[in-house]
Amino acid sequence: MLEVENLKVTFSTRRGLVEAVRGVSLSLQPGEMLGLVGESGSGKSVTGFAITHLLDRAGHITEGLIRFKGQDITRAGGADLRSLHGAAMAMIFQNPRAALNPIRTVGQQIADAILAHRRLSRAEAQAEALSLLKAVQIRDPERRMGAYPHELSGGMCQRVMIAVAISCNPSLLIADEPTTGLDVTTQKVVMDLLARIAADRGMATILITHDLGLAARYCARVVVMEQGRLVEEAEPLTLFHRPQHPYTRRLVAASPTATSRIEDLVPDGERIPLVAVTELPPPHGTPLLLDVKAVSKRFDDGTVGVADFSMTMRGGESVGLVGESGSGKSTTSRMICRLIDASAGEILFDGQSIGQIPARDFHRSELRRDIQIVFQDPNDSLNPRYTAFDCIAHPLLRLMNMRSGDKLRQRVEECADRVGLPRELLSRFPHQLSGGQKARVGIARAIACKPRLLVLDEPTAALDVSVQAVVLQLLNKLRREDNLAFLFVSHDLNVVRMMCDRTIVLRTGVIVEQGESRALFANPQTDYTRELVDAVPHIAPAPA
Amino acid sequence: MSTIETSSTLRHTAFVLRGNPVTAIAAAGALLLALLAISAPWLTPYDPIASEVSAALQPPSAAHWFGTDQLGRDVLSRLIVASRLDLTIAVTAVAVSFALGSVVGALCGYAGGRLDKAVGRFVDVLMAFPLFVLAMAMVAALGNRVENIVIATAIINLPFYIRFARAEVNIRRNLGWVEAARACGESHVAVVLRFLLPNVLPAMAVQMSLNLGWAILNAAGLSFIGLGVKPPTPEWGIMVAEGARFISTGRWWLVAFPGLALMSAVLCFNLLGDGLRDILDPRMRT
Amino acid sequence: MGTIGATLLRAGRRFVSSLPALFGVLVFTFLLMRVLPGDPAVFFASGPNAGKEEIEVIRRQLGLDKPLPNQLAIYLYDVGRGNLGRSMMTGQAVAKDLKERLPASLELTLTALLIALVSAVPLGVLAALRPGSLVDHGVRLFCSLGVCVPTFVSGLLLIYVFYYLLGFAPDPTGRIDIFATLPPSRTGFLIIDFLLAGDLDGWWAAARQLMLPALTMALFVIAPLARITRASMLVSLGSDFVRTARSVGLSWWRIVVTYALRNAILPVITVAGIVFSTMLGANVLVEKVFSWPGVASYALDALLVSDYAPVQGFVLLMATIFVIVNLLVDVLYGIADPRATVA
Amino acid sequence: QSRAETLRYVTGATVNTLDPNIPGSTREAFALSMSSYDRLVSFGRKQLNGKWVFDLDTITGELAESYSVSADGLKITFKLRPDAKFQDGSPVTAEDVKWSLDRCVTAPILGKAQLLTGSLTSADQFKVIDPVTIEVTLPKPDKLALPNLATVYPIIINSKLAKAHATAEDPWALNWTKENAAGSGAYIVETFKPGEQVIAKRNEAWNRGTPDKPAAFKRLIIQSVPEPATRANLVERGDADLVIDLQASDVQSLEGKGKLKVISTPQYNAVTFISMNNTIPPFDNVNVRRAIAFALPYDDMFKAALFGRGAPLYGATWADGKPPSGGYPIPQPIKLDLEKAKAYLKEAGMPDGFSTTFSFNVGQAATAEPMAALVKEQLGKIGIKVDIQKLPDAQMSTAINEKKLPFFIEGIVAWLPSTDYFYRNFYTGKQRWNYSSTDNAELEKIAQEARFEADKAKYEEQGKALNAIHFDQMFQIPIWQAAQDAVMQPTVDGYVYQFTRQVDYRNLSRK
Ligand SMILES: Nc1ncnc2c1ncn2[C@@H]1O[C@H](COP(=O)(O)OP(=O)(O)OP(=O)(O)O)[C@@H](O)[C@H]1O
Ligand SMILES: Nc1ncnc2c1ncn2[C@@H]1O[C@H](COP(=O)(O)OP(=O)(O)OP(=O)(O)O)[C@@H](O)[C@H]1O
Ligand SMILES: [Mg+2]
Ligand SMILES: [Mg+2]
Repeated sequence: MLEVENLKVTFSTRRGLVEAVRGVSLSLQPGEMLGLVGESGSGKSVTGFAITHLLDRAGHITEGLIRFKGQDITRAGGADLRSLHGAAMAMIFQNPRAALNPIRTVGQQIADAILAHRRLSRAEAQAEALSLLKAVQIRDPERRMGAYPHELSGGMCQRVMIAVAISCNPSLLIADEPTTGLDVTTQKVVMDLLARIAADRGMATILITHDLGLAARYCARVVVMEQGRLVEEAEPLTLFHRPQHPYTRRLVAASPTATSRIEDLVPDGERIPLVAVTELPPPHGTPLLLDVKAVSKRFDDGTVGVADFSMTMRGGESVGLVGESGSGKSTTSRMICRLIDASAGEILFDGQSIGQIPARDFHRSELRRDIQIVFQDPNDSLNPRYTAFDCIAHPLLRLMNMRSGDKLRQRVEECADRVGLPRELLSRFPHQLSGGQKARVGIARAIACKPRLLVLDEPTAALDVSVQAVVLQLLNKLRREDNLAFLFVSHDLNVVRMMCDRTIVLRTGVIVEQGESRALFANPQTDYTRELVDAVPHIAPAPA
Repeated sequence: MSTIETSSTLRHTAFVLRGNPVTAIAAAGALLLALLAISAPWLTPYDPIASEVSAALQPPSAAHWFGTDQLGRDVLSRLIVASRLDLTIAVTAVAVSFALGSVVGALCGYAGGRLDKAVGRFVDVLMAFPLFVLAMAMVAALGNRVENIVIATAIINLPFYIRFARAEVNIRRNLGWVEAARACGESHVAVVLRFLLPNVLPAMAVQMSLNLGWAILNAAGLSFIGLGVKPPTPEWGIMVAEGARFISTGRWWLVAFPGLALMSAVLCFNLLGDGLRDILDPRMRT
Repeated sequence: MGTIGATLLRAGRRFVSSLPALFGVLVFTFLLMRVLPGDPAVFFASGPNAGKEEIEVIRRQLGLDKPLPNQLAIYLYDVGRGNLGRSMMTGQAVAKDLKERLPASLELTLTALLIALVSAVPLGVLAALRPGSLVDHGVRLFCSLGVCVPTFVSGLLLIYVFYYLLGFAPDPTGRIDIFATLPPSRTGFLIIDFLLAGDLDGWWAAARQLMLPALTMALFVIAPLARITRASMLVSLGSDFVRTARSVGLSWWRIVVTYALRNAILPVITVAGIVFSTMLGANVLVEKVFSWPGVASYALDALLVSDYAPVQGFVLLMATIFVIVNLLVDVLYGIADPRATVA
Repeated sequence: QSRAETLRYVTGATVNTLDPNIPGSTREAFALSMSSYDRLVSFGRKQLNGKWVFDLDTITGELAESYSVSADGLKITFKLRPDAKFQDGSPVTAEDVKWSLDRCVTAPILGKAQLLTGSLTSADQFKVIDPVTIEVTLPKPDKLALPNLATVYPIIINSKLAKAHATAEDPWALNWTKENAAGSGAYIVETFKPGEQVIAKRNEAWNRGTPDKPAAFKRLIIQSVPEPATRANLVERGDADLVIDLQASDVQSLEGKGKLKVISTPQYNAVTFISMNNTIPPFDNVNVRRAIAFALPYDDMFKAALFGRGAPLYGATWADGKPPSGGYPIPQPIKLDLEKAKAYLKEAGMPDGFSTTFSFNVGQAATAEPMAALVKEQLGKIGIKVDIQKLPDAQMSTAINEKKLPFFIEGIVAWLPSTDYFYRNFYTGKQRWNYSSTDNAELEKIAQEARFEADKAKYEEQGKALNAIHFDQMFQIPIWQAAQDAVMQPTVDGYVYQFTRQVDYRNLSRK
């Protein structure tokens, strides 16, 4: 059905030619679902775009052959291409909301796609569109026909996107990370739907993802890509339990599972030895490090971000905060970090009331250096105009009153060493660093002035699994070495389970459940938590 | 700034210019203009304000390359000297409105709330004014001295900077690195001035370079209706405005040369805009 | 229906919220005019032998003998009743003058805007379709050339070439050939009135008259419009939904126009609104050069002789138009983008 | 009407009222009123240097068929034309004349101050004798009384029509006449758009032209074209028939091309000055004023600003240092002489000069700007630092009125140019027109005496004495009488330079 031979794609960029895909060969049978996994930048999307001829202007297929239903379409163009698109092969994109035209109704967009290939009247196309909406199981399809993408939830948008893609019954569907950006719960629903439709219509599907769990769950065959090359191809079970290629091995190890421990995430060779292991919980009776009493946050526009939130933490303790998107995790962490003021309630840190000091003035407080934060997206957590060195030196200059000079340099380098950041990277600007490196700079900055409480707001959400593994391990080490307390926000339950002693589950700003992490996930008390836990795709346990 | 960085800035600039010939030409033009303005007193073949009525209105010749004007003054010399004043007017006007507008706008965009609303109202009032008329009224009210032309030009540019800075800061104020700066012990004001502002600068550079051209045109317009700088100071706008009235008598050189000077200056600034953003933005660097 | 209702509601709210700005403009202009060092009474009492007495008479006539706060109160009261005062310069009621001249300015500005849009949007799209190419640079250069010539120079040049040298254009003295008979005034827009009257020769005469000044103004604003079209077109061409459209095989035309351009048009509308407002106020020079009987040249003359009422009336008018244009832009926004109604 | 029967006149200014009496009236409004209204009498015309100019000394009847002055000079009796009709067809009666003249001297309008100079101050002076006869009584014989009635203001208005529009606050119907013409003049206003155009058609019933017949052009278009270069283009391309306010450079070039008729007349009743305020130091020092008078680059200014178009008032030689004539203005024996200027400065105790500002009007920029630049340059050579100030028109007049400007360019014009009139109105009193703020008792005395001097020879002597004082004190420096350049199609005939410095459309015809 589809055969790709030794595909090579290069991009001409301002910095010269970039070879993004360097020889990929794969084949696909009708009705089969193929997983294409690999880390960010490994060339998965480009492969997909090359097959469907949707490369940017800058991209060119330099070598190789794409055969579709026995026909060479490598150099297809013009009318051929148009009939190919949609009618023969279709694509589903990563961010469903952005992939739909914001100013056309859902019905029109589906009809547009139908009309592009079939001679129908508008009304017939509309009718057809409606049946497609039904096929993707949108509730109340008649009404949704006239809806605009912004009026739909992310999951619904993705269904519409699927409807658009299948509107002309393509025989090949390429789904490029169809569920990133969706909640775990929605992700499951959408993937199930996609799998079923593909099966019903006998479509061949390529599922591009970086989530091994997802690929394992839905695909019969998985290929792994690294730096533009295919490194391994196998059935999922084989792949995950007996990975051949070192890269695959590392990837598999780094993907957290329901049972994995932090130490397991990184292959032996790269493991960081723990210096002092103080697994013991702090003795009872030590004063609470953090005592949050019934804080709530109501925004100017009336939205209630957090309501009546209470928690306590002891020195060196690690508490996880989970919940779906918009549940108030970030708001809570920013209040505790004294970056925004709570509307009500009290926050005690080390016995002192810090809730009383307005966030505006907190930068002058003695306690500022004791509470630091690491941000979600490493890409926007570093000032684009600061070098890595400047970033790390910043808190030292401001909070430790250090002067520029050798001492500062020494201290910055020390921090960089602790987070495993090569010193030669210190003179680079953020855009010259990789995601993992940026995350390390962010962490180095946060620990530079030796805080006692570190708030981590989804510190690894934007990172690849292997990088995530390294960072998690690093964080864990730092925590133990310095006896840091963590408030760890994440939506990845596996990660929270590994990292945190205790977990708090939030939903629309209210605590739903809390307790010791392992127990909580093993045996969730509320439906909400259970749904969260169930939706996490896992690599099936190894056959005994 | 360390030497590493300066050299990389230079390299980056060279890179941007190579990739974008139009910007390169514009940059060369702007540079030339700046050099001209700086070295004006040493370049003029004649005294730009010394009259020689017996030699009035002569077409271009070997002695007077660009001809002479109504008072027999050398057009070329006047053009060269005028570059100084025009650039000064443009640069100071833009600098003033930029300094004021970006700070106020950034503070508003960051703080939001009542301050933002109040300033927003003020900007609304300014925007609702027919701006050129406002400039005219201000120059008329304050007197047509260079300072006042600068002030008037600056004020009518102000709302754009305020709005722009406000919007740019507003979308950035919740970014991680902004909060990180706060967590590193910076006050709100410091965050705005030392962190946010420098980051919106590249985007504003485009606006600034456009405004430079616009400021020159504005001064020319004021000259045309008689509210320009006072004579006998050479200024392109005045020269063009006066020269334009000689078109019908066939004394084309009086409008053509100052017109070309003015045009090329404005053109340079306009074309420079996009390139400037690329140069200033560290993210475009490799 | 819901969206239209919401749009109107939003427009209404926006209008109400812009009233303070109008009031601010009113007061500010009033004060600004009084700050002008010129005394209109002295200027207008400039007949031979005019002495203190005449000056006093005019001062009383203009109400300038009263203390400033009283003057302001009276002025606000008058404005509230729709009385904008009298122009010393034309001897007419300012409201009447403005009413007569506004259509001229609007006709000119709208035509110019139309010309500018019709040329800028395709140019911008063209440039965006081939960014970095020769076409792109060419468009940029062409647009920038237009914006770097002062309007009074391009105006005078156009007159010199097309009227004086070639004789293609009619004499640049206002809206219509002085020997032509005017159509019955229905809209105040000559080219529309002529059409309504079915007088095609008249229409052609008026259109010819309009051409040069409109072109002069249009040249000046093509650049910002083309620039924004290009920029937002680039964004929308690079966006995911255009890729989606390509992936399902829509035709090129449909992708560029229905998908990319329609999404890119929003910022163009905003900029067009701004351009329109500024043009209306800033076309003083064009109106002067072409003897166009518009409001801006009226205000300029008044300003130079410190004739308060016309300047105040003009500024108020411009501010009102500014507000209305903003409303219009809002409504257009609502129509063009369903998302706008949510915000 | 055909194009040939229409006169299209373009101007940079605008007609702003149909009643010339309204404060703020422009010169163009005056010119129009000459054609839309009649007065009792009008000036004749004479040839001077081959060009037709108005003649102050011949006063002919306009609405008056004839007039007689009593022997004691205290009574002037006017007989109205019996066939004179207003434009609405009603006859012109002595009642109308009385009402119009009463209005002119009582209402708060421009005519009041003007007629004052002819001893016409009160309504009691005008008496209706019978429907076609009106008598004007003067307190003492005044040779300016009759000429005053020929000036712009004392228009004869259709009083019935005007009264119908009078109100309690506005008994003289000023608001109405502003926008409506109710006269008996040669042209009937059809469209009046201030700032744009006035279109008038010929009053066929009017017959007060020189050869007793209606005006020559059937239609009159007065159009405002602010841009002077455009005006030049219009007339050159034949789209306009006549224009009088072109830039000197355009006139020069049009004259050079020889396709058009150019009639240049020095503005005999106007003078351009470089004025100094005699009360503001250092100009209160007569030697400073003299120094300036000898430091100005007259020839250069004349050439650069006016392109040599006009009559210079400098560079004369007065035999034995006495004024050769008692007229005003007469060329002064001043010229650029830096040595002399330096000597005067030294005498004034300021050998190193001083700093001052030099102002002019934005409206005059075309000529004033080059002048100012030259003045600045020249004075710099004797150490006087000049800062040039360019003021919008209203500001300039306000500053002059408040006597705030030390040194500036201004001009004067007199409708009834006689020596005493000039000296009385422009060199005495604390009023705007006394630019130099002159306060010279001797000058004032002689001027007042001269006003009622009937003896021509004596008057001439008084004039000489005044001129001598003026030169000695150098209150301000008369520099020239700029030319009025009327540029017209070769077919246009009959142009006369008028006291209003405007075109009298009734004079014109097409060959
Ligand atoms: N338009 C482009 N111009 C230049 N280089 C590009 C372009 N698009 C992709 N690349 C390069 O091609 C390589 C592969 O990119 P691709 O998008 O296929 O990665 P991916 O595996 O899909 O990663 P992700 O998981 O982040 O989506 C990257 O190194 C990227 O920098
Ligand atoms: N500045 C603000 N103004 C108004 N509402 C806000 C603001 N910040 C957050 N909210 C609202 O508060 C609620 C909680 O937001 P928060 O960012 O804390 O969620 P979150 O759990 O961190 O979500 P995510 O997983 O997407 O990061 C949301 O409904 C959000 O819309
Ligand atoms: Mg991808
Ligand atoms: Mg969050």
